[in-house]
Amino acid sequence: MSRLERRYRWLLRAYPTGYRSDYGDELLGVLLDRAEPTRVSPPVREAWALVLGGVRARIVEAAQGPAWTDGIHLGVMVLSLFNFAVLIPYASSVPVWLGMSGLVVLCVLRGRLGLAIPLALLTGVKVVAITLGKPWLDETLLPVFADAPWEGMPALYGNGGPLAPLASWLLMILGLVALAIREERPRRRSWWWLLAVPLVAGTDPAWLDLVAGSPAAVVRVGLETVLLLAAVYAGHVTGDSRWGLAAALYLLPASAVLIETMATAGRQDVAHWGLLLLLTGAATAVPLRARRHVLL
Amino acid sequence: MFSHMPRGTDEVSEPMYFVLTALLDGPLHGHAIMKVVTDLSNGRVKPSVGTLYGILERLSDRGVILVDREEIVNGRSRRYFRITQSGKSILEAEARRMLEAASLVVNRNYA
Amino acid sequence: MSRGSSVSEQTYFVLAALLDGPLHGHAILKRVAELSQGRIILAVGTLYGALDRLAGSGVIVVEREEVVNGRKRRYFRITEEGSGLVQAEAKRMQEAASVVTRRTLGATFS
Amino acid sequence: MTVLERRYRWLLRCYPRAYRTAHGGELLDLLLDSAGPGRRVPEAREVVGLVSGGLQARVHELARGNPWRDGLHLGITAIMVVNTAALLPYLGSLPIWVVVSLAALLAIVRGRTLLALPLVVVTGAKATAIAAGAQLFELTLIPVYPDFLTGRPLHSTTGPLAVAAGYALVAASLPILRGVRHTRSAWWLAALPLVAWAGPEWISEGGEIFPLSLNRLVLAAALITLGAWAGHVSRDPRWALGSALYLLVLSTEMAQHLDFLSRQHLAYWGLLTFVTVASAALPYRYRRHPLD
Repeated sequence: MSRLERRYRWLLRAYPTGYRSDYGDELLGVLLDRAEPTRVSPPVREAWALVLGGVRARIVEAAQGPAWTDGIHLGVMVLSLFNFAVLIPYASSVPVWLGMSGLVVLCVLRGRLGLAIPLALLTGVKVVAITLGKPWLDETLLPVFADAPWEGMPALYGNGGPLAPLASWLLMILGLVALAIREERPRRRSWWWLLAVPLVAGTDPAWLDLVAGSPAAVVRVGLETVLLLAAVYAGHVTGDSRWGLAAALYLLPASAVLIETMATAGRQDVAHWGLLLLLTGAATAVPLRARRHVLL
Repeated sequence: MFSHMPRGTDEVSEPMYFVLTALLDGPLHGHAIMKVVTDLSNGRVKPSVGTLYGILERLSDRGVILVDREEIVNGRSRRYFRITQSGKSILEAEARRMLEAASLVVNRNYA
Repeated sequence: MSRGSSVSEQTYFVLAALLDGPLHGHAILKRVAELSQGRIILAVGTLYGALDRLAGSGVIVVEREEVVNGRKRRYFRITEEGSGLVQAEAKRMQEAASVVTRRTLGATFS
Repeated sequence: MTVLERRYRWLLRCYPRAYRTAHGGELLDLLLDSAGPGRRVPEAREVVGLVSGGLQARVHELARGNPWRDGLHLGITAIMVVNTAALLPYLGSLPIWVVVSLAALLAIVRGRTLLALPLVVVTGAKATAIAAGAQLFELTLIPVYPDFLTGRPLHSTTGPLAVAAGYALVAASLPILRGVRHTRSAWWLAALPLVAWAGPEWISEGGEIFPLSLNRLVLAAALITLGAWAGHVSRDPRWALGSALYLLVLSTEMAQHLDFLSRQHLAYWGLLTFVTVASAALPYRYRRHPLD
């Protein structure tokens, strides 16, 4: 295996595994046939075209299947991830509920909705109980304080009102129910999504301290921006609006947070929400425009 | 419908092509250019006035067309544009390239 | 060539290359370069991106697959719809070009 | 004058004055002819065409002459606005220097570069002296307290080096611009109060070290982005050069407080640098076709 072939194989990893196994060899054959014998490293043009082609192939593959189901499923999954991440700092005080919301994430990830709905309902009721300060379901000492590395954080859901957590859990449950009603089975999501959990652990949107520029807040905003930009690009490439739908699902709880903390919301919170609104708008508008121009 | 300009191709945009073609028969003013462009493209290309004059200014900046004369018509001055030799050669190069590309497909059937 | 329809120049030449019969990737690249007199040199990633898009919208199909010295090769064939599309584009270009050649020829004779 | 004509005339104001007077009538004729009978509101397509055509006409009119000299003049005008705006709130205690600085700015804006040179050098020396806490030319009570627009004493946060750099860059460029008359629009003078006003404190953390008011942030970002677009449309690098010069002065100020800059300072600095680099690259992008 020549060095050139090894480098081309490395570049071909940009393509999704399915595509690579089917056509990877074919592409490799053409690449090697075209390369002059003395060439050792891939030309920039070819390398760039492979990376771009790979990303587009991944997006086109992700755009398979019914758009509505996939869009709702994507939105529900992102919501479940963020809801789970918010509970992490309070693990020692609400271990049961943290475990349950973690299970919800796994079920949504593997597409097993039957199990996800009851768990989500239970945890949702408990979340509402905590925000309203009622001792439902089990005895938890209220208010719930954070554990070791997050002591500085306020009590669980202590900052914003009850509306925001309720909105995100309710929206997730509604999404799950909608998915259960539709007969198509949602696809299984890749495990990479779990990587987002440690990144946004403990960043409760209501308490997102942007002014102090705490690292967690900056990481969360950065992650949101990157994901939304990817959604816009995917919508542009395929003219498919599932990513726009998922972005809209995510925007609703974020708006509830802003409405609730309007009194104390600083300039940066409003700017953050504005950014989300702008990117979500783009993510929903771009596919419609792309569909109009046939991108042959 | 003038769709977006694709990247990496080297074709002149369609409105520009038809504006130059319209001027082949002799100097014309804006109104006539608009009408001829619409006729030549049998209604497909209908640029707005702002776009049309944007194109006319860019083409005259490049020396592809120039103002032949200016007439005063009921109180308002009107410029008549004329295509230059370099404009004609660019246009013919475009036409030749299109004919060659078309011949790959059209003449093939008879060969 | 003035761009009026939705077919980009690269796509036009890829389809024109397939008019003479099914070809595999490498042959398409060479044929496109030939047809465009060396003006259009496609990168492999770009070519297969276009081929996948065209196959997705039914303009071309995979006719057969062969294994050549250990590597699988797909042979793409243009469909009826594909040749109709490229014929329409060629006619549109021919019309636009004849508008000019008629005038310039006319100018030279008159 | 029908309602439609009046609306089209209003839309034609997007075009620069010279173009409007020369060809406004011609465009108006065509607009009115191609509009259907009984139409009162301009068609959306025509509105978009006129607005973008007008803006591009303005850009192409500005993009005339040697881009490098004009870009240099653009840059030093922006820097001189910032320098003069720094002095403006101290009119009460430094009346002469504010007047001299304003005269220098006016000379630059009107393109009389040789007249501006002595004024810039003198004001620069005095401002650097104040920043260094030394006495020069006349006795001034240091620190110099403001009368309006801001609450901070003069050059309390920027060191003498940054102040000197700003004035030196302007003074060094003036002799280069001797020949052709460059004039900037009077709107640059309107930017003075906007830049001078301390304005709402956007960057609170680290604000007392290197205050950047919201209005100055927004104005600089907007102007640099506009310059990038103009460079993109006209394939002309002058606006990129102007932004680069302004960024140079801003960077010297930032560099002075490097060890305790807040995250917002760095984010803002990164944004301006990114847009400036983009505006430098845009004019030289790939030409898609012979007339692109």
